[in-house]
Amino acid sequence: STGTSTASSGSSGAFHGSANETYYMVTFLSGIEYWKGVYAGMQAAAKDLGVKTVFTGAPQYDINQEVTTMQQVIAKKPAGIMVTSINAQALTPVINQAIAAGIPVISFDSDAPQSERYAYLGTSNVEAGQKAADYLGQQLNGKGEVAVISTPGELNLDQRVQGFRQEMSQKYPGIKIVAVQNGNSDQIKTAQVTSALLQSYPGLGGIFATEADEGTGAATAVKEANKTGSVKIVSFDTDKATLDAIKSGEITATVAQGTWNMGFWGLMDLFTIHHNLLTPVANWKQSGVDPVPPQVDTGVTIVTSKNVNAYLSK
Amino acid sequence: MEQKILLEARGIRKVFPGTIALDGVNLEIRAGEIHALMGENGAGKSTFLNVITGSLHPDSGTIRVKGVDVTFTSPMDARRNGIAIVHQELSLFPEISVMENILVGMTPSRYGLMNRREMAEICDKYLRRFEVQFSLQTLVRDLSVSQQQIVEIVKALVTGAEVYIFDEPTSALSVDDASRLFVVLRELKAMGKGIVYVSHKFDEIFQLSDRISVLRDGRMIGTAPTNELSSDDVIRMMVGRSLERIYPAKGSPGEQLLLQVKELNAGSKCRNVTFDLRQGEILGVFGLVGSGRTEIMRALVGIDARVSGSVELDGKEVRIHSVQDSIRHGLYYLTEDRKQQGLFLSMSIRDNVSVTHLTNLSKGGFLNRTQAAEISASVIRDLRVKSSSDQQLVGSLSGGNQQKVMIGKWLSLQPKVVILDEPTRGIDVGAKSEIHQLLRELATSGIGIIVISSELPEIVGLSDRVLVVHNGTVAGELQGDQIRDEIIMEYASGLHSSAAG
Amino acid sequence: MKSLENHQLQTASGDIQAREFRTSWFRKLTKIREFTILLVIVVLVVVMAIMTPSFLSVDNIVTTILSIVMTAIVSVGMTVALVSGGFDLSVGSVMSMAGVVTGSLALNGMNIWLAAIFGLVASVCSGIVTGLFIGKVKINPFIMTLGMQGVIQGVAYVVTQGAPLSVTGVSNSFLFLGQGNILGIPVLIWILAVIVVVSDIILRRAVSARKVYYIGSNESAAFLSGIRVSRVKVWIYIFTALLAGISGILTLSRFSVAAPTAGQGMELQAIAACIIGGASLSGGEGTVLGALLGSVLVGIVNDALVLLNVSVYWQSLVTGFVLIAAVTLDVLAHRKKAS
Amino acid sequence: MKSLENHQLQTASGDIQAREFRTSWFRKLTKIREFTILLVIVVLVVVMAIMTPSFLSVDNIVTTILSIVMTAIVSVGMTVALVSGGFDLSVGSVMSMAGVVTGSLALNGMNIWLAAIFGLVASVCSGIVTGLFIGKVKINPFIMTLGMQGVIQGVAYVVTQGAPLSVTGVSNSFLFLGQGNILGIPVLIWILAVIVVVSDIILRRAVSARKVYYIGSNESAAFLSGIRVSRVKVWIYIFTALLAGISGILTLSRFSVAAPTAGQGMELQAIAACIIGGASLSGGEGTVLGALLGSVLVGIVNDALVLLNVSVYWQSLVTGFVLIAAVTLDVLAHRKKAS
Ligand SMILES: Nc1ncnc2c1ncn2[C@@H]1O[C@H](COP(=O)(O)OP(=O)(O)OP(=O)(O)O)[C@@H](O)[C@H]1O
Ligand SMILES: Nc1ncnc2c1ncn2[C@@H]1O[C@H](COP(=O)(O)OP(=O)(O)OP(=O)(O)O)[C@@H](O)[C@H]1O
Ligand SMILES: [Mg+2]
Ligand SMILES: [Mg+2]
Repeated sequence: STGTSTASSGSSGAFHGSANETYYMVTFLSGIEYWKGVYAGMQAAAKDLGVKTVFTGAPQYDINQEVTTMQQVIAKKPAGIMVTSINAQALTPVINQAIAAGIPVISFDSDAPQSERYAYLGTSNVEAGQKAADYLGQQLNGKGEVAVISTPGELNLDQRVQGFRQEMSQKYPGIKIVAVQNGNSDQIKTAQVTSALLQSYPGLGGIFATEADEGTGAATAVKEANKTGSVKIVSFDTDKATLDAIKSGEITATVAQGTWNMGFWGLMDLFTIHHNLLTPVANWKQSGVDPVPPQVDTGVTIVTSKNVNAYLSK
Repeated sequence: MEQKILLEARGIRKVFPGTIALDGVNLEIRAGEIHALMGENGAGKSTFLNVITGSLHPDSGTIRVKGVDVTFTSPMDARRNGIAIVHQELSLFPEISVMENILVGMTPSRYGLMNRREMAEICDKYLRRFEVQFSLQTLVRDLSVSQQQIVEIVKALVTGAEVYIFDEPTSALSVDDASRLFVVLRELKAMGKGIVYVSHKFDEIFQLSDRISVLRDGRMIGTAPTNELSSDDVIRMMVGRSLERIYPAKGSPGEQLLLQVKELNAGSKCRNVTFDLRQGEILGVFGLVGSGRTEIMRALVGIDARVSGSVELDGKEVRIHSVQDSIRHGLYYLTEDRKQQGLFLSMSIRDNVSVTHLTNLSKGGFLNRTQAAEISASVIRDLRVKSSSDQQLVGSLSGGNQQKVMIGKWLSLQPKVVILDEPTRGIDVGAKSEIHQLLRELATSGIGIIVISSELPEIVGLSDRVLVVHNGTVAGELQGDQIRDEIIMEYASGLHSSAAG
Repeated sequence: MKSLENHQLQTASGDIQAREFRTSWFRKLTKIREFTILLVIVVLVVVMAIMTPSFLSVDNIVTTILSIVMTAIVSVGMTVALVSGGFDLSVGSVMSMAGVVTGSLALNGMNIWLAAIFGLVASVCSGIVTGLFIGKVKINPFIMTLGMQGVIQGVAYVVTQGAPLSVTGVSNSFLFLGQGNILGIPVLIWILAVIVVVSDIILRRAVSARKVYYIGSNESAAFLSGIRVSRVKVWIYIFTALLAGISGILTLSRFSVAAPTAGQGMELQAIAACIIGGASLSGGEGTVLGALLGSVLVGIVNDALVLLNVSVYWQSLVTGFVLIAAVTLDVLAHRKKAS
Repeated sequence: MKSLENHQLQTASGDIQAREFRTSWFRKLTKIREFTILLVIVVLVVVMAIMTPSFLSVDNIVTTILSIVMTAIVSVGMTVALVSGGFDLSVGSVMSMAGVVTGSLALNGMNIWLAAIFGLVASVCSGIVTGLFIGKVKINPFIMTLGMQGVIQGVAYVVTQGAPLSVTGVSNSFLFLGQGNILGIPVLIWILAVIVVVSDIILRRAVSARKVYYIGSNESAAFLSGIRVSRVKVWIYIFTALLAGISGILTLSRFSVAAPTAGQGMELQAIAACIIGGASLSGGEGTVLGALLGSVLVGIVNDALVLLNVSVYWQSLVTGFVLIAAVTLDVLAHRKKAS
């Protein structure tokens, strides 16, 4: 399958676009699973609206690559762009460049708040980290040792760690974060680090993995140490492997973000702006009024063995 | 009785960009003969041998083995047809042991694993003929050039071929090792093998061969039984004219001491070496293989670390801790190992020559190309380097011409003292006497010259004074009519070591 | 040569024995390269054992070895490529591709063992392509394997559409490979041991494998000696890819997950392990033992970083430093030997 | 040589002229290596121009060139390392370190230009360390620069604690470097042009730079010819690090951000660009022009992927494929010439 999709069916009237109307979704680390949830929502909206969507981005975690991709997309003069920013500061000029070229831009998942994008749809990663801490804190009854496995240097992951730390220190003073280790978004590396952590902290009660591969890697290491269940693992995102692990009890819970909604409502925003369907005030463009809700919280759900089936059947 | 023809080449032609290396060459090799192939540097000898051993594909011509037409697509084909070759350029495996080097491509095995015992036996049988001092497990990179040459020869011998081809096997061998090789060659001949032998050394050729073929500029000039030819005949066939004399007249060095080496010590191959060199003198240094001539000179010019000793140039002590120091003082060393340490094979002749001129060729930090071209043109002209242009890559020159480029790179400077380690290795008679002439002229102009050579005639013919090295130390110093083969050999074999001085 | 045997050469068998004796002494000397690294490892272990008591616990030792199984298996393959004077940047992606192919076939109902064979076949195919281009077309190994890295990684992405495959419900016998124990020791470690021992014997003694050393040491001489250089090269990259594929399938078996990102960065780790263990980028040198020791050294350092609770922000600095220190020590030790 | 001139060797001056003529013809031939890549680029451009009209728009051209500025600058430095027979895996981390050092000093109140000089000094220092270990201690360049990659990356992480530094409020003159235009063309492109032209002239003609080619061609012969090999090597790695540092600071100026992850994977991209452009890992070969063309080729392919809406899951496959195809074409073209 390709990243392009067109839909012929759709309602008529104002909420019906033309077939050569193309909306782009631009990300960094474009190969990862996570964006697929967003793109699925975007495709669903596109189907209803009868427009085309393209998913593209920078394969690497590389500012230059994402900025370049944005510029290339802008050069194609699309109907609108949904973008998640690898770095707010670095993406701001190019987002503004798109706006100046008359291309509406919506920011999702990772915002560039200083830019002139119309809206940001997403959960703050800080908040997601807090939710994970809440859940783990409850599971451990407010005491014990926990460790965090993340990939330092990746902004969204760092923010999850930040939220987790904040919440733990404020709400669960009895829980000590004994280590923050680098799992490098890789199962093998995470398994190694987790095994070593289990050696250093035999009483470790919980692990927060900020990324899906790190979650399954940690689960394997815990299983190899025969500690499944006694070390509670909270992971991130809802790929099949994570959900299966929740079902089998190897992972206790995972943090699900409202990715589908980011995509669906993001495209809706773009479409309505592009077609000038919104009149919150007359001449919003000239008067500098934002025609769409500037901040949309797409929410966070903790997925556990109780509600995992809903996600598995998706 | 007409001998059986083992190998026959007809009308071989091979063209390289810019050169017709071979032009309709015919040659036949009979069973039980040693067939010498001669010719100037770049005449096409190695190219021809590469063609009949499958390393190069001829543009036209046929090869027959025992009367059957064959086409060699790879060296393996030639080997399967019973043809073994010792290449002019060493083709060994530096990181690998002597034993595995010798048995490459024909390792005895059991269940696919090497049979080390059998390997050792096979190698030993031939190696001991050369009375070598290294073990079968020694890595080849730890051997000296001459030892490597022996390994290379043994490598060909163990193949048990019908036709053996030797491309200048003795250019890096001592007299002793060469004579051991000749014994083996005669045995092979007695067994009815065919042998092709390439060398620039006339004495060897006349001592050893049954027939001589001569190539000139890629054409076969002729083949004749050795006993019907004189060396003048061969030279005339090779160069198209006769050469008058082989060695230039000896000079009369001045009294002024140019270089004084005192009590030099550096490892076991350089012990208490003391000698001096006068202005305008050619000092020959002779010794058996492994006697340490190379090591002494390397220590002298600062390549190898020195333990003790002093060096004086023009009566002033100079500190030489690195090659750069000796170059700065006008003391140059020309290495014996041209492929590994001497030349930039993937670069042009011009680049190779200008490497020693970088400072004088620099104009505001940039290379003065006109001047570089002039220098390389004069090297090509004066040393008669056979090449298509000064942009030809040195790696594509014939062996002897490569050697000329290496010499040219040093002699085109203005040295005070120049040390040449085996300078005429692989160089043809004509060019050799030109180089000797050149060395003599340099000496006459006041330069001090040290020539290391394993060729006794060269030492005798060229040197004003001879230093004989034995076992890492100076065993004797000979002058005037003392410079004679027997005396030199006596010192070299350590018979007079107590009488050193 | 037979015809020469008539010649009565005075070969005293005593002389051969003397030489053999010298030989074994010499062999010991040449092994010193690996000894230095062994020494570094021993020193590290002692220091760590003093600093953290849990370091020498059976659990931690097993854990540490387990953590390097994949790197070590890939390094064994990489050693062969390095010895030949080439290298292979595609091993990491072959690893993930093998896992992904196996996983997705199994998820589509194929027997997992059969699927694993298909996974290995896919790895071998990629090895054949790489080998043909390097050996026959004579493309530079760096650029060829970098290109193949992209292509193979691409296959893994296309197959999975970026999502890790959760391979559940497959036969226990398959999961036993990555998760079982024999005599209290993980099967993975046994597998590694077998691979190392067999490869070591092959690379040291098999006639066919020695050709790789000839090629790495002097390619044109190897050609002139009748070694079919391009054919051997094809085999080299098949071997490298096969081991990468095995390690990918073992990863799948261990984690029950086939991620398209698995094996990322494995190529550099493996090359580093080989070079620490004495292999050279210019070919002709390198041993399986060296590759294993190199992997072990890296594994211990990684383990130590966690046990000593080194901040993640300092870890790459420390790792880099230890790497340089270990190799510097090695070089200096040899230099002293040489002089 | 003067003393040789007396020899009356029959050298007609006409002969020399014939030689000169052949020389210029020869030089043209050797340049063909870069011509093949140029040809591939031209073909790609034509195909792309036909397939997507926006490809040849000024905007897109500028975007594409802009996207390769950093890779190209780093590749110029890498060329020198490759020519000498070494290479440098630490360029990516030097890039991020230079940006991070500059950024954090500026955020602590230092004048941004002064801070940038400190950033460059830090890069040069890392180059000196690398060069000394490779040149004097004779550590293998692969392992040394891999180790330095860790160390330098570590410095960037420690300085930033992992978070990208947002460098705002610095002087406009500094931002002009990365964001300004001169004659409608981004300053970055002008800078690249100057670096390429100057380095090309230096590498082609400067005596000091020629030494690098000699070393790469035959190190021991270079040494015996009086070239101070280890000293030259120190300079080589200083140069490489300096260009990486410049590119890091330009990245900072362009994005106003200094990220510790900037430059990740840059080393492989740069080496790939150089090799596509004709450099060899075994040394002695490589030109600045080649490095530039290699970078341009990679840039165009990346651009095409986006313009042609290639699925993200197919991108690495296509990139890998094009890489292999381009180099294969190059090799085949040369083989035909040779035979
Ligand atoms: N690969 C090549 N490319 C171009 N020219 C070549 C190549 N190989 C050999 N030649 C040329 O072919 C000619 C014959 O060279 P060849 O090596 O056969 O000479 P030779 O008789 O063996 O000389 P020598 O006595 O110096 O070894 C020389 O002019 C040489 O420059
Ligand atoms: N790289 C090396 N490693 C170990 N030993 C060496 C090395 N090079 C040379 N030798 C040893 O040093 C000794 C002297 O070397 P070499 O044969 O070069 O001396 P030489 O007198 O210059 O002889 P020739 O010039 O005829 O070869 C030999 O016994 C050789 O084994
Ligand atoms: Mg020859
Ligand atoms: Mg010598």
